[in-house]
Amino acid sequence: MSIESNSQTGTQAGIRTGIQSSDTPLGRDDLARLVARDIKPGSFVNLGIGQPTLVSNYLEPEQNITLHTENGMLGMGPVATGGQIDGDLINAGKIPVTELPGASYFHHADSFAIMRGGHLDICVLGAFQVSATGDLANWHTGAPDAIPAVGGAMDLATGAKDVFVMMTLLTRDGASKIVEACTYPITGIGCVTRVYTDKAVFLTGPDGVQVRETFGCTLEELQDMVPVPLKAASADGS
Amino acid sequence: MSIESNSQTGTQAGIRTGIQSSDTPLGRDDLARLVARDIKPGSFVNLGIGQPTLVSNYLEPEQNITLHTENGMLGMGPVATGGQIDGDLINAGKIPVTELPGASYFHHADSFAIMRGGHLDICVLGAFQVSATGDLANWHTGAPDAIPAVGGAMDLATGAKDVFVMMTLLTRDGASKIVEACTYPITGIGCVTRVYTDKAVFLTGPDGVQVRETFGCTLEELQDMVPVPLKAASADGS
Amino acid sequence: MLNFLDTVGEAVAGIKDGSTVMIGGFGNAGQPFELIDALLDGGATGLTVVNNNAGQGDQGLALLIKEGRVRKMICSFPRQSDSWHFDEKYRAGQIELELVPQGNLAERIRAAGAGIGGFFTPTGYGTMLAEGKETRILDGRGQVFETPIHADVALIKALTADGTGNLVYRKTARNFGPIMAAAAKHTIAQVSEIVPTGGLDPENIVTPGIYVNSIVKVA
Amino acid sequence: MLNFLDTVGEAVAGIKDGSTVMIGGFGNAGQPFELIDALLDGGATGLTVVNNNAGQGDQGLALLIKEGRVRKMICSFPRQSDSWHFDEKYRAGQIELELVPQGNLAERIRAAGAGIGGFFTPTGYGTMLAEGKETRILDGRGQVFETPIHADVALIKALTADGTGNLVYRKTARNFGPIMAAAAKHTIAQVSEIVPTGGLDPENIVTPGIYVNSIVKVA
Repeated sequence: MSIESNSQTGTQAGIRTGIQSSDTPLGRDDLARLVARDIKPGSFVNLGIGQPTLVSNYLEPEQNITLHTENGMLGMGPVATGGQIDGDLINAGKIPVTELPGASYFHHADSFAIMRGGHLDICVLGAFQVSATGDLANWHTGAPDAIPAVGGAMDLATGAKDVFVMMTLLTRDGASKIVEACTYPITGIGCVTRVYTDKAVFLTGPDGVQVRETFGCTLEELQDMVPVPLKAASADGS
Repeated sequence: MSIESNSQTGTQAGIRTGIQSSDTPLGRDDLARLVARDIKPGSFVNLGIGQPTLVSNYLEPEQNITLHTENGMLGMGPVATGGQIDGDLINAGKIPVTELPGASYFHHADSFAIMRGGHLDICVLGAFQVSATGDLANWHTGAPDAIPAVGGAMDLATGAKDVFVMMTLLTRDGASKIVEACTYPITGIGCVTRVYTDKAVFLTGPDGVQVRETFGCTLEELQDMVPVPLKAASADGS
Repeated sequence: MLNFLDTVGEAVAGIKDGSTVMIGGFGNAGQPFELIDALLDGGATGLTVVNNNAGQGDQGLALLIKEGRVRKMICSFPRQSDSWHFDEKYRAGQIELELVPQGNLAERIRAAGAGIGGFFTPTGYGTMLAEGKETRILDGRGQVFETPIHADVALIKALTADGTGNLVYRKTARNFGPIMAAAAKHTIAQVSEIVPTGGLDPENIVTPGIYVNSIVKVA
Repeated sequence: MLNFLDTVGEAVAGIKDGSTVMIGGFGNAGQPFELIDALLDGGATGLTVVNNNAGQGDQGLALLIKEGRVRKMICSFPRQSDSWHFDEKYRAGQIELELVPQGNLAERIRAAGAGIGGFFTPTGYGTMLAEGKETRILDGRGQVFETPIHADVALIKALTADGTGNLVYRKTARNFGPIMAAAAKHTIAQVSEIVPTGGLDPENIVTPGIYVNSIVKVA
């Protein structure tokens, strides 16, 4: 089932049943497709390493989205293949990528100035946990034997106008990754504005957690999984 | 009498009579020639507005000096004339100039980073006063009705490895511009390393004022004009 | 979103009374005269203007000041032989002046675009222009705390824009353009030429299109 | 003074034990492998190395770490799937780590080159990496005080140099090169090509020659 049909059903389902827009949890690709669809045309976007990079597969040319990669480029194109591969043209995950018309290159301080200066519209990141007030934990498990590595995570978390998180709602042990307060070391305070999970889309912020839509569960079933108070988002809460 | 002959005489005179290297005070052009001669080959130099710009007329190609202009260029060439004049290519005094091979352009923040970051070897500035410890006053008379304007003066004063001042030693009223402490508002603290005047070359710094050479006066006669203790510079004090 | 506009009048139409407006240029080089003229025609007043100077002769920023549209100037070098309109307003107490050393002006504008909350600089330490400001010794030198200068609008002049708003400049006319473009909420660039996307080498872009909102070609 | 050298060995010959060495590159892009190999051959030890990462696989910086030449790493992302040499030294307590968010690393390097004594940044506020650091609220946001990172030497890789030491880079291999060149007392650039002075367009210079001390062409 494609997200297009999901989202059409979703709109109707939203009218019929509230906020349940799919009968089943979303897979990673369907979730990436949903995030891609939600990005406003003309936006400047940074996609974090891992699951968020899938979003680029579903951006439509007519959306006119410009991708930023923090190692020094705007106008990043798809992953390079075959003869396109060039060791001097990589993304933040160190994967060879391509250059689109209108691209530009700049050094690292200028690149992070774009982020820290609030010029990116959206940054999409993975996460270990997100708190009810939008704190993000995604860089460090805090395990005593772990070697810490932060990269650009904190810069991305604090810099973009909107920070979208993509993650499964539950850990392998069934614990909610949306939490009252992060137990992992945090990446940024109150920075997450939206959380895309396999089971629901959440809006986070100072007013608490709202649910925009659910996938394969009702709001009540979702509330049983998540240890913070949830409420349905208002109709214009997208 | 050209400075070349002066300076040759000076060397001999230095042996004969101490530090008197010319029988007469130096004119502005002779002084500019002397400053130019003292700039080490390969240096990066900023010449302030006014008298210091004369120095560029006496730099020899084999010195390989690169001129910086704080409005955004390295590799500035001579003043533009006739068909060379281009309103987009001006120096800090807003005079049309030319571009030499190897030039580069950059924006204002990058340009002042070159200065503030200590990358210029020498900056040559005019002055109202220089104190015994190298404080510089050159931006503001402090008169109650004066409209203050500072431009890049403070950045130049604090940024270059060496700050050379070019000025007449005495005001029109006969007062020394080398003073115990500046009475004009200062531009920078302890920044001046050398003062070129019509009557003498002074080395300034935390250890007080040394005289490298005199023009048309003895050290004793000079001391009568200057209200701070002077001593002859050591032979390697150039 | 990026807009390509047909006239300078449309480009500046959204500038409100009381705005902080950065204007590019050092002297006349890089000064966006046509955009300034349009701002004059548009009637916005009570402006705070950020520029290195305070207008020269009887054109551009000088006219904006003459017409009483500028409440406050933030600049490094207001006094020039031909800055008579500023001089008159200043002596009459009709314009406020925040005098900033040129490099601090540039760095404060850069800080605004780069999201830096403030920084310490040796420039100005111990001088009148640091009076009342926080200081500390860092790297063995006295330094002054300076804060970013943000703006509602930047008016800049570039040489060429491409279809995505990337800009390149010409010689020393580059000066404040790139840092003002990044520091303002809304950046309006007048350019001599517009080329299709892909018409500028990605290695040579000086201002990426992310910093540009409106572009108007001026003959 | 600018020197053109024939071999990477000559280029790194002056690097002393205990130096702070910035090494350009993000991953392998822009990493000056030949200069690092020469540093390895040259024997300098007790180094503090500034790089985004802490070496990958069995080459370049990873080997320098393996051989015990690096006393301390200042970097943002030491842990990678193939960073086994760093991992081993770190777990054995044989290397010190200063972990810096990547943007703060870049801005601190930039600050060193630009003569900024310190700055406030929102990045890292409220996190482990700001523990013990001065903070304040600026522009309505919590911000952390960060200080410049200076270096004795920078080893960088560029595409082309001209006879005055001006440099241009290639695509995302530019990354840390320009800011490290400005932050180090002595900058050594390996390039693929050297062209006569005048062979690079003054509008397109990324690193002006004032920041470059030694250039060596690497085939």
